[in-house]
Amino acid sequence: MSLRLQRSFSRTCVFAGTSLFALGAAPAFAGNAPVPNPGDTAWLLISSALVLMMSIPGLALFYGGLVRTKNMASILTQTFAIVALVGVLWTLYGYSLAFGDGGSLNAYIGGLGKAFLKGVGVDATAPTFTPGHVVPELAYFVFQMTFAMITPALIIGAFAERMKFSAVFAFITAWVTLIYFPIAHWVWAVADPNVIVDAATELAAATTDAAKQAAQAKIDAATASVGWIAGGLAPWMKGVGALDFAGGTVVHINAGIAGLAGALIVGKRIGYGKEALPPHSLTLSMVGASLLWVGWFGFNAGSNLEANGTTALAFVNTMVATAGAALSWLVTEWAVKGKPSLLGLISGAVAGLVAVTPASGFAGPIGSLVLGFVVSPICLFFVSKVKNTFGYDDALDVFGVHCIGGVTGALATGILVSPDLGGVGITDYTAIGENYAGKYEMLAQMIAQATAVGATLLYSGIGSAILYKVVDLVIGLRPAPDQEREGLDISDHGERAYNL
Amino acid sequence: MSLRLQRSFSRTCVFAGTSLFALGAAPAFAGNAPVPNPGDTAWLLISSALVLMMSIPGLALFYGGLVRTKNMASILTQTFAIVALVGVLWTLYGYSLAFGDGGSLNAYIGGLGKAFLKGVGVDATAPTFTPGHVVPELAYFVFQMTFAMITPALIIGAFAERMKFSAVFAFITAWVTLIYFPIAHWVWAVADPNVIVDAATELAAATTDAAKQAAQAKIDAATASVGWIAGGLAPWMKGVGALDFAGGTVVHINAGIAGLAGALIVGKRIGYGKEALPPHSLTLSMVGASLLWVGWFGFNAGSNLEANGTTALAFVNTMVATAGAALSWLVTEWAVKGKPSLLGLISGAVAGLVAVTPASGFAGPIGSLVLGFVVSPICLFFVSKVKNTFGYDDALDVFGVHCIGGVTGALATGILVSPDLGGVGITDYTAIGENYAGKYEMLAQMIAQATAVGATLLYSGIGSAILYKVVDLVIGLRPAPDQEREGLDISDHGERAYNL
Amino acid sequence: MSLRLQRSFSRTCVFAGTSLFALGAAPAFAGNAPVPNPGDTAWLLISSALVLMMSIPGLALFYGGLVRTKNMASILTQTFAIVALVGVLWTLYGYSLAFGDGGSLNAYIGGLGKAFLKGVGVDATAPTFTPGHVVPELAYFVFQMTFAMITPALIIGAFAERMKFSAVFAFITAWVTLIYFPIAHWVWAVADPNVIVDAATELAAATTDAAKQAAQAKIDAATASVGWIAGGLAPWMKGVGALDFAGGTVVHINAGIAGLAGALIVGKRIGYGKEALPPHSLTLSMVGASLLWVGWFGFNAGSNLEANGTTALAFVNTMVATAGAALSWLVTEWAVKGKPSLLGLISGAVAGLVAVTPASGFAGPIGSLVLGFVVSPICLFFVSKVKNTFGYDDALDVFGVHCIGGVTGALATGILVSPDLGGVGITDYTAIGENYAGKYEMLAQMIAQATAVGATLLYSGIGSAILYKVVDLVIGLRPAPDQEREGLDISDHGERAYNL
Amino acid sequence: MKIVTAIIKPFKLDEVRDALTTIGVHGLTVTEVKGYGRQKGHTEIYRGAEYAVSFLPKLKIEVAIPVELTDKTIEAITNTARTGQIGDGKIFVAPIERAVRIRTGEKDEDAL
Amino acid sequence: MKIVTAIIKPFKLDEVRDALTTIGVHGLTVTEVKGYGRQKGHTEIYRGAEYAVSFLPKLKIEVAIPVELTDKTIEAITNTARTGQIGDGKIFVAPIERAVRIRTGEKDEDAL
Amino acid sequence: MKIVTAIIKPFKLDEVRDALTTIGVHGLTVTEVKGYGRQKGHTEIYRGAEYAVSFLPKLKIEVAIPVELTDKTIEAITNTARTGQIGDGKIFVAPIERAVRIRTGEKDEDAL
Ligand SMILES: Nc1ncnc2c1ncn2[C@@H]1O[C@H](COP(=O)(O)OP(=O)(O)O)[C@@H](O)[C@H]1O
Ligand SMILES: Nc1ncnc2c1ncn2[C@@H]1O[C@H](COP(=O)(O)OP(=O)(O)O)[C@@H](O)[C@H]1O
Ligand SMILES: Nc1ncnc2c1ncn2[C@@H]1O[C@H](COP(=O)(O)OP(=O)(O)O)[C@@H](O)[C@H]1O
Repeated sequence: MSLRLQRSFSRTCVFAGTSLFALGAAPAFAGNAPVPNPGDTAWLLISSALVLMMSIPGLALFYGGLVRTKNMASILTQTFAIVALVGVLWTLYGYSLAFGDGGSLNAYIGGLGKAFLKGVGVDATAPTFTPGHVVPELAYFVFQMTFAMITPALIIGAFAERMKFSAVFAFITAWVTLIYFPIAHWVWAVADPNVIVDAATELAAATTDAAKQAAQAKIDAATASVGWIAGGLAPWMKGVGALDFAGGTVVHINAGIAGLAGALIVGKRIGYGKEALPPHSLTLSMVGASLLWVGWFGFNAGSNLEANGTTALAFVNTMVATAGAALSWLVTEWAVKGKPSLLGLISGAVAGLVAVTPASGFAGPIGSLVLGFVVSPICLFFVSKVKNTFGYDDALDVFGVHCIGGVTGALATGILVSPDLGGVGITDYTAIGENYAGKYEMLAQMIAQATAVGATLLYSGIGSAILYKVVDLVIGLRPAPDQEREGLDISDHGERAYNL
Repeated sequence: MSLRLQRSFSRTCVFAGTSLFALGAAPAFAGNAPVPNPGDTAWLLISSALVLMMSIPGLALFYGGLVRTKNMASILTQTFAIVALVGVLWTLYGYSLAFGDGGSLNAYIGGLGKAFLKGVGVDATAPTFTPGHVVPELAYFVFQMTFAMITPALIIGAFAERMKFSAVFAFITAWVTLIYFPIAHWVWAVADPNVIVDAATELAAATTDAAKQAAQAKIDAATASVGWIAGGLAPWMKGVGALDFAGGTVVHINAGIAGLAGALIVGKRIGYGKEALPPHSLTLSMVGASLLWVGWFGFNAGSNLEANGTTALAFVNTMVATAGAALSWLVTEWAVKGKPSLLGLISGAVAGLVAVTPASGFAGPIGSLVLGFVVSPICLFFVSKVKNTFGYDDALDVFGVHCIGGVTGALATGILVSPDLGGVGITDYTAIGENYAGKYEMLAQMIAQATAVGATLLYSGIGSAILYKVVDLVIGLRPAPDQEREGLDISDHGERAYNL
Repeated sequence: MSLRLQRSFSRTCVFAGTSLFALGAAPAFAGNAPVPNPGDTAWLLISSALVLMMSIPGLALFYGGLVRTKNMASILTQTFAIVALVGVLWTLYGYSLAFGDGGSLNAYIGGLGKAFLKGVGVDATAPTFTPGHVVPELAYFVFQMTFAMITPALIIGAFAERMKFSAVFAFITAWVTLIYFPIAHWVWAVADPNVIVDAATELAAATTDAAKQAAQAKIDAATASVGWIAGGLAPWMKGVGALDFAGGTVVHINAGIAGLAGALIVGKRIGYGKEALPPHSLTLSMVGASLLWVGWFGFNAGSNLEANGTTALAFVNTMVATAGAALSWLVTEWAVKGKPSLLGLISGAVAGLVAVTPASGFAGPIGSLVLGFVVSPICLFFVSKVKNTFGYDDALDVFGVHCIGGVTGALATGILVSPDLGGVGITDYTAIGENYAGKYEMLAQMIAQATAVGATLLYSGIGSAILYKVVDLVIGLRPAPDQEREGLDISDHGERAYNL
Repeated sequence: MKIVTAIIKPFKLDEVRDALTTIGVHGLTVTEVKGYGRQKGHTEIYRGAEYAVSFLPKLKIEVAIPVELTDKTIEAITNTARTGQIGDGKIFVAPIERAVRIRTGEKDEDAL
Repeated sequence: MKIVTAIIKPFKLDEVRDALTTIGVHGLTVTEVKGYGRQKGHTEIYRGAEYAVSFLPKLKIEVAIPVELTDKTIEAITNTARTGQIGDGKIFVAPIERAVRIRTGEKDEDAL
Repeated sequence: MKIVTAIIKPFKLDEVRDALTTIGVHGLTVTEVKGYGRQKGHTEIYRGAEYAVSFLPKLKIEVAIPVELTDKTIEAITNTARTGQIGDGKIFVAPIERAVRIRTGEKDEDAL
């Protein structure tokens, strides 16, 4: 999922007169509808399956291995149930709220026009980021569904081992509806590049002023009808949209800050800081981390929607940043604590995956490698020093890894996209073929990135806090101490994860 | 794998004179052989890998987690050995029996013409469901192989923890040969759509009566030379073939009823109903269920053979039905038994996967969602009430989930395919472009579906019972009580699954 | 990854005058650069993800399940850390050393021209084995990276449970640099088929002697600028390159012999031959073996780089050889030792996968099935009789399965490629369309295969031994006996794999 | 008071527990143990390596009882845990001097 | 010498250990056990099947002590292991006749 | 009769078992336990959290023997289980009053 469309859109108004006339030879797409390529469809579908695998069993095992035996079934049930629940909500109204047309409110929310998949038949298509290319809209729908599934599942790690299943169930239902779907819309509701290209072609070919104005109006309409972050619509953004290729803000910062709010509101686990609360199975956590890595290629490279060179780039970036971050955590820990640990190694891998997510289709491989090297010490500092200093019980380090890693990646994206650093620069659909790379301006881009980060932190942080409080009032967040001691497996689900 | 071809074939004889002349512009495929598209090939191959993953480790873990520790290696060995065994048999003669040309017996069995992969070289192709599209036949061969592998592996759950490995080995060898390969042929041996389209084009272009008769004869030959269920060849079916997109009858009902027969004949486990026989690792069962879900996209969406919009539809249907069924089992259990369990949640997911299998390429997403909601309470009723009432020891609920879920799905397919309910309707290759959707008739279709269900239940149920009895006579089904008590891991395999 | 290009190249010099004039109609690729097909790109990328999954979690679990509980975290950390480490080294210089242009040293090593991915941008392409087809070079880069990751990870099984993490880390860094990258270059640095085809076309069209000589010079240059094993450049090879489709020599023999050297140099585990050292979890080993099987399709069929009929063939061969070998080990053990074991079954599967690796794109399915049947008894003989006789402690049978299975497969490839045995024969890009199959000569081919096997055994065996000795001198290979007894999890990593 | 320790075959636990409840013993503690004795183990083969497994899984039951229940307790266990096959296990009786119920501080026979 | 055996709730281990250290007991041995008593277990449901789980996880602590520490030891355990709720567990005291430290061969009270 | 209880390092089991067999003790029962004593554990670090692991894995061996074998048994265990390093473990000897072989009902020394 990419924001790279947005940046140049509103600028088009300014530069159109000069730069667009070079476009005469560009193909016009209006009229003859593009047909999905089987290779792209196959890629998007297998990517969707990979992202589902990230949640179940990937994340479930990564998290599950880190809790105590008595809460294993709890973590697994919560993760799996969230996947099922969000799958249903996404079909009923989530896709529409996130990717529908919100009319006058479109900068903030997508409306209900596609609720119950209205109009999304077997032949419907969705545009990719290459003009003239489309994929079946059902494939796009299900790919995005898997993102909506995993994001709330990430949250539960922060308050693991101590929130009632009923509370988790209620909270997540509210959270995806009121926090995730809107933020996804803000950041990922973008214009159809085909429309831009067609209009730009029209503009280039226009000979009369009226025709020029009409074409320009089409471009303006397309670029205005987007999520506010995607379009850089806030006044200080001046039309420069934030870049978030695969979900640094929407997924990781969003889930990470919601997790922190939850950890703070529900309070520490009984025994936290006193008893040993060691992971019951690093083996399973390692399996989970591995499947997250494997599945993340669907997440990042799948976000390109097609299978082309940029897909390969996103894939490579995901690989090298993760390898770099895993190695970097291992070595840092080795140097600082004396022993290189498995948990550190896999935590580093996840930190690298998180950090490269927004950058994956924008940065170059060496930039991504450096990002990987850098993100691990930062996250390690948060999960050891900062957490211990402030004493919050972010049980599985959702804030420390996902939020902090996400912020690191989101800001780094604004830098690494720079062609000078091996990045791909900013795509301008109105001037394909022209050398647009020079248009990247670091300051403007960083303002956009910071806006996306800040908006997510604030909206999700405050919004989530309110939702926890409401759930607490209505059904209560926390089990009785005895139940917590016995473990959520028995108290919530009446079963145990193991009977060896 | 789809049956949607069949229905209109024999009708072609009737309507040809009128409806086919509209086809003049359709491309003729005779002569210039179509070439596989890399995207389709990639999709079919990755789907094959996914279906293998469903068996090992998916199903092995789902089942294995549910048995006691002392029988874990037994379940894993049985599943893995079945995969290997059937892989070999499929290559030697299974593919030929199922998908070869059976000559005069073709309604019932495929013959030995393709035994040892005779004639299936690197350049051989197999048709898909879109005229003019083909895939490498080796890819089709291996995709179908994975179906033949998993189906018998499903059965073993019913008599888990109490059948000798040698007996399982012998039984499965006989079962795939005498039950699975024939039923696969009955339901999935369909005509090449290219042949139909070519003949229809010829018919349309024919100017003389002789030419018309010749063309019609080609159509008749193609539509007659199919499996009897696929072609609706039974008198009461009147040419309306049953619809089974990915194996509701061939795979799930078939395995489910064979499992029930086995559970009844081999008898209950020692201690059944008296001792606690709890799952030794719900963790592993959850991993297994997750991998089943992920792999099932290969099963269902792979069954479209190509990567197009219908593939995306089958993928989406698989996703939403499963999410709906998992949620539905969870909520039903929560309401009825007071606690939402992990085992219920994943059982629901599997029930949803089973139910949507025959419908996946035919129903619409909302129809599939409803199917998911409905199937779970039905299966829950069978695995708790019905099983307890009748007292059979279907250890891992193969009958209760696969057979009952399969029957539910197979019958629902006849309804949900209706365009009025968002389904895709019935494809008629002889009249592409024409509005054929109106030709769906629910009663006729339900007779076809019921025939497929009934034929599978009877043939597989009775046939399997006979095979169990024969194996029992020859080598004995059951281990000595002491061996059963010690566990099959030690008695059958001389090793233990864990040495912690 | 295939060597099938090489064989006919230097012969071209001889036959060119006669055979090439038939090529007039062949398309010339010079000038209009081919564009990657999305289906091929999707296939290569998903294959890369599959091969990563083979290492983590596949191999890590397969190996991890076989060690004792106290060394589980050690195995998992080593595997995961090697993946991360090699990912970084491959990006920095490994890809360049293996697949760069080594100039005058090109027969032995690839040079540093592509270090830091210099020149490998988003639009760079790499040729496949079908003239006129390319894939994004970044996809090729990352696909090959996953091979470089898994190969050293294979080694650690031989000295499992008794080598310090720091020693493993240092050894692997040196090993991939000095052993793997060169051998990969020897065997897999091949000529661009497009260049050959273009030059051959030019040669065919040449009318003057000067033009002919110029064209021939191009062919000569292309065929000479390859790895020495790939090109058959050793005097006795007479231009017949060894065939190694997916890594029998580079990966399995290479890792297997390096493992044996390590097992011998580091010595036996404390208690070996006296105490029981049973696998702590056959369950996990079975999961690992299953994921290896599933992932291996990426390894073998991915090595075709495209998604076409040969890809399907490689996929099928991988499937049937593995099924055959698993079954064959099971049955052999059943006959010889009285019980069919799970460990035997999965060991057989891995042996089959190893053996078919070099043959996968060359043999026919029945040839591969036979290869599978044959390889298991051979490996079983080595891991039980030979190992016990000589008393080396190859802990997880890296030598017995990977090296021996690899040798079996590498030699068998020279036979099974024969068109008489259903193999695909030798490709000659200079005479496409001509019946080249007859050019296969078993003796010449077997000399080439034996050369590849022998060169790998010698270079890797001796080179690895030296590296172990150096590491032993500098930091010491082995932990203190007490630490070994307590387990590497605690002594190396300060954590335990399980806290149940 | 006495403490009766019984080593039994694992699948006999529920039967033994029920028998004890019948004679009025309402508490017991169970430990998973490995037993070595006359009962022969089996051989496990892992690839090339054979292991003679001489330790077999057993359960150890510990029951603290008033002296007068000793015979009944032994009898109850013997009757239910017996299969007649080698490896059925042993019963050992040892004295205990004091008993305390942690919750209430009750002492000795009141604590059982 | 005496051996004090205490069955306690698992999460009380660290507290009990600390209390024992305070009174000068520097060694103990812990076993995971399952306890059956008045404390009611729960019901587990696995698809159709319901299991009444009557054995609950407990820890057994064994401490060998010189006779004179017996009262203190009992007190230390009782005080720290008590939650006041059913299932807190029991303490049993039995005599031991000899003790040996394997490393040194030291005997009896020196060995503790 | 006596019951000899030994806490030993896990990897010494096979040696101890063999030594006991040599002196004519043909049955024993083994339990996995965690020991706390002078032997220092290690520290485990899980991301930010450090845990001092003070309980170390040990094996508890219980052997019921006729009185006259007591010294030999102690000696056999001491000799084989000793590594000379801290944490080698302890041996405790306690009386038992009765023994029963469940299979046959044999009593006392016949039952061992
Ligand atoms: N002398 C002993 N001390 C402690 N436990 C013993 C002794 N002898 C046997 N056991 C325990 O009793 C179990 C059964 O003993 P075994 O000799 O196999 O059969 P049986 O009970 O029929 O005589 C053993 O597995 C062991 O746990
Ligand atoms: N007679 C007994 N012999 C041995 N252990 C006992 C006995 N009675 C109770 N126990 C142990 O003590 C634990 C607690 O006993 P329980 O009756 O549940 O509660 P309370 O300790 O409050 O009386 C039990 O789980 C069991 O392990
Ligand atoms: N007083 C005691 N009561 C019961 N078990 C003890 C006692 N002291 C030590 N142990 C057991 O003996 C083991 C070894 O003791 P430790 O003090 O570590 O070393 P050593 O045996 O060399 O004196 C401990 O881990 C513990 O299991």
